[in-house]
Amino acid sequence: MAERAHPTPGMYWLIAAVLAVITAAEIAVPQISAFDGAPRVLLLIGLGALKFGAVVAFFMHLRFDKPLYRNLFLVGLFGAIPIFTVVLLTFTAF
Amino acid sequence: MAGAPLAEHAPAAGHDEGHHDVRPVRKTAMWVFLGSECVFFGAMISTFLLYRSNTNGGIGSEIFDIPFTSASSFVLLMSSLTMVLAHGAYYGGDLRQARVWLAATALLGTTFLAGQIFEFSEFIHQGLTLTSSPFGSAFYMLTGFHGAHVAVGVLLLGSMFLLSLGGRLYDDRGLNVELVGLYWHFVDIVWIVIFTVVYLLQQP
Amino acid sequence: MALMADTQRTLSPGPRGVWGWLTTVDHKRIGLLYAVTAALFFFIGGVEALLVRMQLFQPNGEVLSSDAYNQLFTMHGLTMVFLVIMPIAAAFTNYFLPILVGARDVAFPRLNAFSYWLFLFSGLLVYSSFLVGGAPDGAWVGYAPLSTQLEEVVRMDFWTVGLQLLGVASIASSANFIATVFTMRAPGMTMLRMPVFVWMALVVAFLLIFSLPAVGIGLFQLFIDRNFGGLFYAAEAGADPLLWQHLFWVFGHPEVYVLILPAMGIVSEVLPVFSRKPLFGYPFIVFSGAAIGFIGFGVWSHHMFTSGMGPIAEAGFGVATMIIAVPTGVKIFNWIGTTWGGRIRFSTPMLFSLGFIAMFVIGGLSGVTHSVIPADTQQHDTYYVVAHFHYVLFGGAVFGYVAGVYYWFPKWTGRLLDESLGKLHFWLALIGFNLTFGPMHILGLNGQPRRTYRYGENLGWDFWNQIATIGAFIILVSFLVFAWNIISSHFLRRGRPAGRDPWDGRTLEWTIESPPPVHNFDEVPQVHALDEFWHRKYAEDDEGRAVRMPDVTGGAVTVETDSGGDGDAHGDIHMPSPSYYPALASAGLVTMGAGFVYLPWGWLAVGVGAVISMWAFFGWSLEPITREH
Amino acid sequence: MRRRVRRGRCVYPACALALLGVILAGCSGSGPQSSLEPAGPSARDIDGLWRLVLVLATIVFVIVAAGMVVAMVRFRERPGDTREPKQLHGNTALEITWTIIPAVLLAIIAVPTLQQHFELRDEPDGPRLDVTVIGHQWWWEFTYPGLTDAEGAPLTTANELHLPAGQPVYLTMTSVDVIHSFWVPPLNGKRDVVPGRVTNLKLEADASVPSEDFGFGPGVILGQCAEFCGLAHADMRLRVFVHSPADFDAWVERQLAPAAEPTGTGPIATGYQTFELVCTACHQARVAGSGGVERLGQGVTVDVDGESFDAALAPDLTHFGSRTTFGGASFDATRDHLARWLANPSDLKPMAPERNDIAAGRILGMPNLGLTTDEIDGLVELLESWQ
Ligand code: HEA
Ligand code: HEA
Ligand code: HEC
Ligand code: CUA
Ligand SMILES: [Cu+2]
Repeated sequence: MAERAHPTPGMYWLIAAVLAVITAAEIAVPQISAFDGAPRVLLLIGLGALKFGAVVAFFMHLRFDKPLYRNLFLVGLFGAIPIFTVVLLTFTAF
Repeated sequence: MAGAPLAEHAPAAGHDEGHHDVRPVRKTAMWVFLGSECVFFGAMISTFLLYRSNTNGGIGSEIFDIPFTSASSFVLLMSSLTMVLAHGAYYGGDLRQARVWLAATALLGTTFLAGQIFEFSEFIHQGLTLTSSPFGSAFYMLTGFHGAHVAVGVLLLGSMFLLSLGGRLYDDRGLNVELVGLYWHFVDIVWIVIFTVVYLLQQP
Repeated sequence: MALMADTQRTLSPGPRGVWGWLTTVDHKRIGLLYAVTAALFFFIGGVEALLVRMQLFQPNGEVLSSDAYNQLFTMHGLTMVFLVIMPIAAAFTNYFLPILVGARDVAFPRLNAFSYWLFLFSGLLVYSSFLVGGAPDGAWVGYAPLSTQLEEVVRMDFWTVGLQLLGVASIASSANFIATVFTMRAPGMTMLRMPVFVWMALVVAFLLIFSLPAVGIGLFQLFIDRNFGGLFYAAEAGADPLLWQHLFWVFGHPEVYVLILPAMGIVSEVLPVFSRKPLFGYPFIVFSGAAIGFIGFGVWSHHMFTSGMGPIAEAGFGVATMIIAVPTGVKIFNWIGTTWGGRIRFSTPMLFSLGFIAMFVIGGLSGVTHSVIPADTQQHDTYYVVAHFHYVLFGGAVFGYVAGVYYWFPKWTGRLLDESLGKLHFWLALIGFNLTFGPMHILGLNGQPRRTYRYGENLGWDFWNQIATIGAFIILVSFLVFAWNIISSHFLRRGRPAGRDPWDGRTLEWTIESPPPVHNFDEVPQVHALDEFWHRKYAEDDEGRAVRMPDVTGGAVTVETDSGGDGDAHGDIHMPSPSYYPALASAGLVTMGAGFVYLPWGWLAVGVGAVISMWAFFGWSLEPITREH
Repeated sequence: MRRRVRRGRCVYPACALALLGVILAGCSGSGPQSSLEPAGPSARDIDGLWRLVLVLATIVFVIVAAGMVVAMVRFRERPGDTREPKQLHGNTALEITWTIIPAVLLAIIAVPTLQQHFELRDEPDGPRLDVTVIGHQWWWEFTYPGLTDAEGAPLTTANELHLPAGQPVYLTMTSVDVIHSFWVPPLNGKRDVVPGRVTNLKLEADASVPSEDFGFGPGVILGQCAEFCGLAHADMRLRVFVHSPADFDAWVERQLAPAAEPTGTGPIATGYQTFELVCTACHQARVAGSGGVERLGQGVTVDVDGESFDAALAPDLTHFGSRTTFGGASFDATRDHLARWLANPSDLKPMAPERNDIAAGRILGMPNLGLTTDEIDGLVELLESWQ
């Protein structure tokens, strides 16, 4: 067998519940004026990243599967993010 | 003899007579493809960010209906759950249950698409089109390409479902379902990003 | 006809006839298809270059109109990059990557066939534009908004659609190669025992996988602007044309390493063989190749030093660009280290490899002068840049691949190429090449801009332009010699039979017959070392000098059980069976592409193509992969 | 065997020759459009930097070449040679050396590069002459916003840029159609002219422009559009005329004066009628007639990044007679050329006027207007008289 044991369906339901809660929080954040400005942006990005990570790690089994897969995916992801950040910065910051 | 250094362990794969375990082979390719898709969507998301306020004097992000989009985002998020349950069922050998979850996933995906079609027609009605501003172009391209990915996923899920009726999916321990699942979850996480970046962050 | 039949037998065993080639999923045959196609396109791209040179032979040339000139140089660049160098690299990778890692085929043989046919059909689609109102004429980089402005004609749609499809083909084959390297290596073939060529092919596959999507999005945007009224590049609506340049060069710069790294891999195979020494600093060469690929993703804006980015961004990209010279230098010095202390045979593959090093260093150094930002504001878009990239692309890449052809031709066909003709080819090419592109440095610094179909008198450019044109024709002659060499060796069967191991090689491909059997290895090799084959042939004495072992094929080598080399002797080996679905699927996709060029009534072709490719993809996924021999 | 060896040795002469070519380029620059013959401080700085880098690059090449030659000569296979080489696999000390030395060399290049770079990109301080440059397919429009006539209209000309020697000039540039690139090699590097963006470039011309006369007249420097912009990209050239400050002032005064409306009859009057009737659809001119100064024709206004630019549709012809060239500075302004131009502009210069849309402000060249020879003669007379 190529990969380690899968999580159980119970685990999947739990993750889904967490995802639902985070989504609710995401919708709530812009309503709370105390978070306006930079905190809101950071919060939303953080919450989104949490959801992203949860789906990738558990639903896509990346936590349990071969490290090769994780590396292939992360190279794409963490390659794309800085490149496009720099692209956008050239239009605005410098 | 110095000329023949021997190290006796082989790399993980590739043992006997060309009968490779297709599992890692195909999953490797799928993950490479998903890595590549990150760049694909990254380019569109950056375009959107660049043009997020380039409304050419017309409609901008104030048009978004956050409650509605939140609902459809939630639908897509939950389809990831049904997808992973389908795969789990296949893996555990419960073909019947797996079929149910597959159908559920396809259904949720279709619901999401329907929501998107509704949203698009609503926006176009209000005057935000592909040709109204760079903002419009970028918005429709990004969400449209995502929608196309969902549509392809629904098509794949439908084929899986039909094949599973003939029991043809079982012998590889649900590898095909797993691969389609990876694709489906990826489409979901892209939407997680889009929902944050395009909808939530653009709120006034 | 007899000649053709013979070709098929000696080039690659398997099903005969056109149908056999059309349905083949054998990585070796697909490799040969890539090679032959690339050679044909090289001829076409070369003729386009010669027409360009004839027009520029003297001031106010009248050989070509401006319109024709723009089409020709655009198609020249596009052809050479996408239809010559990339496919010739794919040819070597397809043919040798599986053999060099001790595999029987690539991970996905049918996907492999699909990539080839998609490449061929897309190339033909782009070229069909010449017959229907003109070829793309917005330069190979297709800067917006010029490329979106040319809206009345479909020319640039051929370009957007063609590049898009070629990109799909490259992504598919890259995923294939990556999966092959990571999952199909023979037992004992650890990553650091892989030949450098395999390493470079792996790096290239990653570069393509992660860079093509960026330009893919850019191309979609251009297409939407041109056909559906999108505003991605409409400055008057507040859009920014520089976005295209970023999306293009985020792909475009890694792309130039896509073109050169496989050639560097080939050179890294050739130098040790003809120096009778192992590659000097193997891990450093491998690592620097990977480093080049990695850093290559962070320098794209050095093509935009004059475009109006801010000075800080320019400075950052300038410095990043300089850094690439370091890992590249590591390679160069290690190559020299490889020849140092060896016993150097100046056979043709070696000559081209040495030529590669020298010419590439010149091109690389002029690249470094580009990274000096103020200097580049003078050099940019002049013939100085044209000189730079022909030194790295022709003196570099082309020389490298030609070295590969001379080196591996015996494995492909079982016959050697003629050495005297080979040397004639080399010297003519080297001289012609330097005459053509050396003067372009001077022309560029003296102010001649590129992509200009004519220039005035009294600008001091006449003499060097004439030399350049003459040089181009010398290159033509040299490659005619090459073509004749190939024809005479293989087709006229005059070449010396090569046997398994004509060069006293070091790697696994030389352990098997020439040409190899369909299944490559009768028995999957067990690998014990880098340069596995060499270590089976040679031991080392106390001083570290090679000593030939008595039994050449001895030890635990592949057991030579085959007698006739026909598949039936190996009933237990399953090879993927031929399939016409890959060709059909790509035909469907290209039909769709052709439809997109001719919107709105092209929607019909889009529909037809979609149906064809859906049918093919379904047939493909349901068809069993292997059939017993 | 011997012949082989000899051949092996002469890889090098050939390579050295190529290098010689590059070096020759460094010293043998000549021509009115050459970056190697600077006629201003910016270009001179760049040239100095380039020469430094060339020297370093040459040293690197010589080292690499020497290594190769020595290896090839010493270690070539000689007839009857059967020795087996030592199987060296590498040497970490060497690896470190040839990583660090190039890195140091690059650092040596990087420092002056960045210094120069930021200096060249600075705005000039102190008094300067401002010029607005607008790129068109396929000609240049130059406006001097600080030099205005009595009505407050700024000095406008096409393709020929006049500058006072020794004074910093600051260009503010944009394009009305596609990307172009403003380049006058003897004065400075190029800078792209981008629609939807404003770019800048500073120029300063020496008091004495290269003495060599290339047949273009004294004080003349050539430049050209350097970014591929379609059909007539090759013919989108420009000229810079460097004057002494006094001559420059005189030139400005002449240019600010309106052209004279012809009086009486004759070819020139026919020409003027045609001009008013046909040409002003695209061209502009300031003409002094009986009723005072009149502005013929109109342009467009483009907003870029919050700045507003007045652009013409076609070159302003008020002082056409004072220009030495036309059509993107590609054709000498002789009567003969002008007549051919008016008869069929595309005969001289490849353009795409069939795609013009005057109402939308999109012009891709001057169309064949089907003028009669009389009209052409008249127009030639008229334009030549507008000095
Ligand atoms: C095979 C393809 C290839 C390769 C390998 C390279 C390699 C490099 N290129 Fe090139 N380049 C192109 C193909 C390639 N290029 C093409 C096609 C274009 C034009 C595209 C277009 O506009 O159409 C272009 C354009 C181009 C530009 C833009 C020019 C302009 O338009 O203004 C620049 C700018 O920095 C650049 C830089 C470099 C550098 C620094 C390298 C480096 O990788 C070179 C490194 C190598 C060496 C430096 C030599 C060996 C090193 C040593 C011996 C060590 C010691 C050296 C030092 C200390 C300096 N290239
Ligand atoms: C690998 C890439 C490659 C190669 C090999 C070449 C080869 C040549 N190029 Fe290339 N060139 C480019 C890539 C390449 N070019 C690119 C990317 C551009 C930029 C385009 C743009 O601006 O958009 C360009 C632009 C370009 C220009 C600038 C045009 C302009 O800006 O206006 C010029 C001008 O002289 C030129 C000339 C030549 C010449 C004379 C050759 C010669 O070396 C060609 C010689 C070859 C032959 C004559 C063919 C001989 C072949 C046979 C006889 C068949 C052989 C059979 C077998 C192999 C078996 N090229
Ligand atoms: C539809 C628009 C249009 C009309 C009408 C038109 N022109 Fe032009 N003309 C142009 C454009 C555009 C150019 C610039 C072409 C170029 O150099 O690329 C030009 C250039 C010229 C030039 C060269 C100017 C220079 O300095 O380079 C002259 C002279 C000229 N036109 C004269 C005329 C005359 C006389 C008429 C009327 C009989 C006329 N034009 C009518 C569009 C027009
Ligand atoms: Cu304007 Cu080239
Ligand atoms: Cu580059």
